Amino acid sequence: MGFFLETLIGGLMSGMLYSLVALGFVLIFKASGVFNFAQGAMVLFAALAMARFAEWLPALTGLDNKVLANVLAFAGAMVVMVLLAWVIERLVLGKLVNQEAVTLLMATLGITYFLDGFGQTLFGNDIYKIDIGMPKDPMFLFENIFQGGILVSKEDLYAAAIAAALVTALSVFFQYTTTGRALRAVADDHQAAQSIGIPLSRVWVIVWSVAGFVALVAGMIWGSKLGVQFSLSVLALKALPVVILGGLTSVPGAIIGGLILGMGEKLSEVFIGPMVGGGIEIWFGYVVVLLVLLVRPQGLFGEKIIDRV
Amino acid sequence: MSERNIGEVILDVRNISLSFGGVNALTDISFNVREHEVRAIIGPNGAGKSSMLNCINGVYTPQQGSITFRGRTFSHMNSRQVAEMGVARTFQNLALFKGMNVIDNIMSGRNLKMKCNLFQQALRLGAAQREEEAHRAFVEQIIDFLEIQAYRKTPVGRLPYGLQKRVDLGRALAMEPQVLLLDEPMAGMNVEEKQDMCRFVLDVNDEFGTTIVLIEHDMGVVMDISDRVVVLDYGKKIGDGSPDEVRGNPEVIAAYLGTTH
Amino acid sequence: MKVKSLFMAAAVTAAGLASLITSPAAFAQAKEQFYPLLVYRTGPYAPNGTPWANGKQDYIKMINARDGGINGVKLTYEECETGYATDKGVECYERLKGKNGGATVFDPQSTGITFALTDKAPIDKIPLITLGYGLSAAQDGMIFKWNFPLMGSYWTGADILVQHIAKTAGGYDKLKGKKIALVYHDSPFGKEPIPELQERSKMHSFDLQLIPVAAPGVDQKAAWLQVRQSRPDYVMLWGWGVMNSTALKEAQATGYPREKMYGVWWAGAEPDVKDVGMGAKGYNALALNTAGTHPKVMQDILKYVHGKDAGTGPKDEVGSVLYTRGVIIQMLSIEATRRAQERFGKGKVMTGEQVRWGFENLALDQKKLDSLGFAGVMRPLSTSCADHMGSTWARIETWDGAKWNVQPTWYEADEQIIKPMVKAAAEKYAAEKKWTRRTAADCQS
Amino acid sequence: MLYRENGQFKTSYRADQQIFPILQDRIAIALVLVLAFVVVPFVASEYLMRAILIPFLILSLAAIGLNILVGYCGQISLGTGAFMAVGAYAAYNFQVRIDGMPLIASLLLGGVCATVVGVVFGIPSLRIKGLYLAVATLAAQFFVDWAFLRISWLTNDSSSGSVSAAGLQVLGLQIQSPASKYLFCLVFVTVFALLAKNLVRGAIGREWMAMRDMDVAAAVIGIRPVYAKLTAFAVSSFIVGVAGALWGFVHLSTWEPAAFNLNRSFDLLFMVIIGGLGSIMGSFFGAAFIVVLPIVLDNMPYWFGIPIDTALAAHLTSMIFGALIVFFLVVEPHGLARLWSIGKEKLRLWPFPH
Repeated sequence: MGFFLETLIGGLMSGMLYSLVALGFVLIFKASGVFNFAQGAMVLFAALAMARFAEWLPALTGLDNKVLANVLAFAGAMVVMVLLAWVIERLVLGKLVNQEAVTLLMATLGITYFLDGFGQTLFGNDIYKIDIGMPKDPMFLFENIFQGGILVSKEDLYAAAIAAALVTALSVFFQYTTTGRALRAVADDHQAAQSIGIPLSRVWVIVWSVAGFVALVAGMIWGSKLGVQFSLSVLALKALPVVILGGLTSVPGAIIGGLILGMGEKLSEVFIGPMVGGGIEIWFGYVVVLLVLLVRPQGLFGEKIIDRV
Repeated sequence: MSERNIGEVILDVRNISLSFGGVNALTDISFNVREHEVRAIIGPNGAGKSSMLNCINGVYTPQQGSITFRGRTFSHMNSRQVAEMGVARTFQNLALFKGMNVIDNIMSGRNLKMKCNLFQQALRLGAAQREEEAHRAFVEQIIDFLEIQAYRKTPVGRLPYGLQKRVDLGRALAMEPQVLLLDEPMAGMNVEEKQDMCRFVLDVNDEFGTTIVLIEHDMGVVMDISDRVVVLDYGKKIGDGSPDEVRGNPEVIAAYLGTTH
Repeated sequence: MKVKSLFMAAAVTAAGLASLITSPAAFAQAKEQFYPLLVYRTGPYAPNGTPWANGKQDYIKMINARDGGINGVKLTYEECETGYATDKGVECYERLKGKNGGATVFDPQSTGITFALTDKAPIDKIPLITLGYGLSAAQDGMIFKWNFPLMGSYWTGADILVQHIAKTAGGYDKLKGKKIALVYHDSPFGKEPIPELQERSKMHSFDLQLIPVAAPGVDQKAAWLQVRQSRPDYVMLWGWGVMNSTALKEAQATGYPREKMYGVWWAGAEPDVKDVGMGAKGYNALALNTAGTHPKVMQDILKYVHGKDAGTGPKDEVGSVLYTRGVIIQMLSIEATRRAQERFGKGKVMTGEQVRWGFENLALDQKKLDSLGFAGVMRPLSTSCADHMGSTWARIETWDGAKWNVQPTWYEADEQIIKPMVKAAAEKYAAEKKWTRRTAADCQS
Repeated sequence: MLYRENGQFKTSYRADQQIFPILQDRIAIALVLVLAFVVVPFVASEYLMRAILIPFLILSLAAIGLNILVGYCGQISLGTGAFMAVGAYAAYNFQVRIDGMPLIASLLLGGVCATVVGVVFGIPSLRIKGLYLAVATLAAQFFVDWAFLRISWLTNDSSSGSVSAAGLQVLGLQIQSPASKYLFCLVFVTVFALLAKNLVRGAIGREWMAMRDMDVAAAVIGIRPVYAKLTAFAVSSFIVGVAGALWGFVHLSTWEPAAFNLNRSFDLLFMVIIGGLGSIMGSFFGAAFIVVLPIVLDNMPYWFGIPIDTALAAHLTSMIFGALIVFFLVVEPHGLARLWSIGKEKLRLWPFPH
């Protein structure tokens, strides 16, 4: 029982991070109808930027305040991501307006290749550190109730907390700010949005910047946990089933989907895995999604599609 | 208009009700269609005309009611079955296969009649080749009939609206239907185009004796070419009868003049 | 615009093809021995692949600078980036094998690529050297004429780990009922040791728990939850690249004692522990070679290569574990060439076939190693027609939070266990491939 | 003036229905075939054949398969690698488990197994559409990868999970030399390309395209979605499976599941998009682009004698590659095939502008 809870909590915490990345997908999809495969590459790119800035700044300016260095590095990385968003809008999206979804998907795959190469050319391809002082050692809860207690990784706990905070912040931003409303308007109907004078291109830049921000935070968290290196981009694949499960267009969907899958993954791996030789979490999420879609083709929270003729 | 021998009831719609999540598109609609006649369904936008056809085609499944076709009664139709029984259809907002050229679009209407299996088609020897040619020949007749010879190989996407409507009709005709459902075949056409289209519809009706169910906004056209008219409004039937009867029906006039009920 | 870009594309492609037809024309340069270098400096395994690649290259540069090549034969090289991908590796192999008078030897740096090249090598008559990786069965030189898994395979490695664990536990009888978990990279590389460990677990009746980690191994939470659940007495770590550091971090996060973790020699380098730091204190791994810049060979590299700032990588990387391994691999290739020259003519350019003989007749005793400047870096080895491994010795190293400390005791893999396994596996492979055993006569060739 | 069809009057529908109605095209294709079958095997360097032509041919085949599914039937799939893997491993099992199994037979049977798996994973397409389906197909990718790593029976209990194909031969002829391997693949590709072309220009092809363009209308004219979609999945994964078997047997000859990983699937999708959705010819263009481009790019430095750092070269390659993909999508979302036909149009009018 204690162990079950432990797994459950562990799952929920990694699920929170999936939600974070998934949110990036959803934001972009809602606002520009693009299924952004480059999200993973953006995570890596942002993390690399931050890690390197955190190294370079003290080296160049000789400031030795770690916190400050990190903050500046974060800011710097954010600037980079905004620039990136702007470039992408200028050179790619702006030129591919109202193409089929699959063409846009391909374009983002192209962006992925580009970013992988570009990021490593700029920032190098070794393992780099992001040290934001995350605690590395575990803590134990309820030791009096369960023998051995429930192990909770402090690091994951903090990470989950940050992610949760960010997710809430973004939801609020979407609900209550003018920009947020503008974004939602665009999401619902591009033409209409334009006709009431919302500049599409600016909205897109904003959305991609927000996605960039999300990527940066995810990159920072994962980076400090795993070290910043190429494989970070792979983690974003974990967020794909989340997006689809929640429904491409649904922010709450992304969050709940993330939690469900994070949980399901770990539980399945730990409790079912050993029976079939293990390593099943890699596909478990996708199969679950497949089954869910058979019942609800638009995902748990996506809008229903009705054919009209 | 030449005197045609209007026959038995071929299609009988009984008490059809259809709703999407609470919104009633059709409420308790009943009407019938006789062989060889031209039957019009009219009504303001959102009256549920297209939904009615979609029920007959098995695109939508009505919650209540039945549809009887040539003596066989169905609570809901299966598109494939309907097609096999000889019901063809054109669409209000052009549902052509944009990626294909005119010939292929019309050829696709022949698919039901093509019998070669996958492997024969892959090898495309003997039977398969002959089949393709035979049906191509038939399609060419339709192309001549609709006077679109010049556009054979053009991707339909590039054709002007009026011609696309013809191709749509052509695809339906390729099925050699007994009943032809036309969803606003003249919508958005100029006078000449409308006249052409009217001619085609009537020719089809005369030459092949095809029964025609027609949705149309243009009252003039409807009154000219149809034998009987059903009037729908807000998913309810408010009138049924000969053009003249319908023309006199106060409810219909109200509906069209848009007075509130 | 569109048409232009079409022609542009056509032009690029055409130009490419044209030059590709002509590029590998094999006109032999005068007196140059060509060493193609398959490397990966990008992708998930770059941090580990890079020092390895640099070691190989620097050693060639050093030999050229110090000795002017092998008996006057200059050494040339060309790198090709495989990104650890099999098909890319095959393309690189095809590209380089014919160049500059023909390839001397290939070191694929990847188990997957090794598998793919194992069939091609005999046809092209180029030896494959897979130091400490590749096909364990390839030790049997009577069947694998062209493969040289020098200094150890995953089977010998696994065997040595068990021996060491038994020793620390206080004898094989103590292993009875103990639980050993193998956390492995879910790929041929990671699965290779399993049969050997199963063999051992039968012998000493300890139970073996298999915990796969999907490549590249960045998400191991579930794996370590399982470890925490079953609380094994020891954990063997069979990882490569990011998987290792991640594993150590997860171990820390789940509070599994690092002292009880034992890594393969591919999980015992600086990149694996560097950014875990103290978190990995006490973690052990197999050591094929020492690290450090004190050996003469490293001094020479610093002097002749970095001294003339011709170094391939950063200076402080010289002497790191994987760098050293790269140097060793290159040294063995060059010594094999030298050996071949002794038979087929000093100062001549050797063909791959001749160098193969050299590999098969390596005799590097301690004296020789010392003279080469490898004193204390590695164990002497001598290969033969039947044994393409030359040495199955290894030591254990331990991370003290700042550097690797190699423990003094050498272990040798137990022939009684390995030999029959190798034989069986080699036979099976030969049967599938319809290969035949080499004859004694063939050994003379 | 060369490219003119004036005076070429079709006197029968058969003449009008042939694959290349225009004389010049027929001549051109004939020349290409002669070149491919007769000239190339003699002139091409071993490297060109082993490292470029053979992969190009096999991947073209796979791309044709995928194009039938994505380009003609409009069902996006990201799981192509999985179906290649099924083809390869199935063929391998037929080869090792049944004595004297002829090579071609096991390759085709590999395709058949891929068909079965393809249909199974195709069933969701009856309910799931577009991107949702695309991601759902990833389930196939990851599950199959896992299965071949985990279920040792499938790999004939090889301890490492990697398998290898024995010395290939067809009717006593050794398929060992680059030339013979190249020709072997070429024959497969030519035959399958022809069969595929016949399908897509026949009744079933029209059903697929109908489903792609307007599924409701298709249903109304009596096309059964189930049949159309599942046949597309079946045919597609059969071809892809055979391609996978060739990739394993002929190109790699020893392989592990990683040889058919997600990147393979993406590359194939690139090929059909860049090449042109709904175009058999485009599949070849796409394959050429994706196979040759990276090689050309990372050879560049050596041709121009500027030896740049390997890592940098690799990064630049992936940057340029990515950039070009975007560039092509921007210039011509309908792919190289469309550019090709536009080029031909221009050529027809040349030298007179329209």
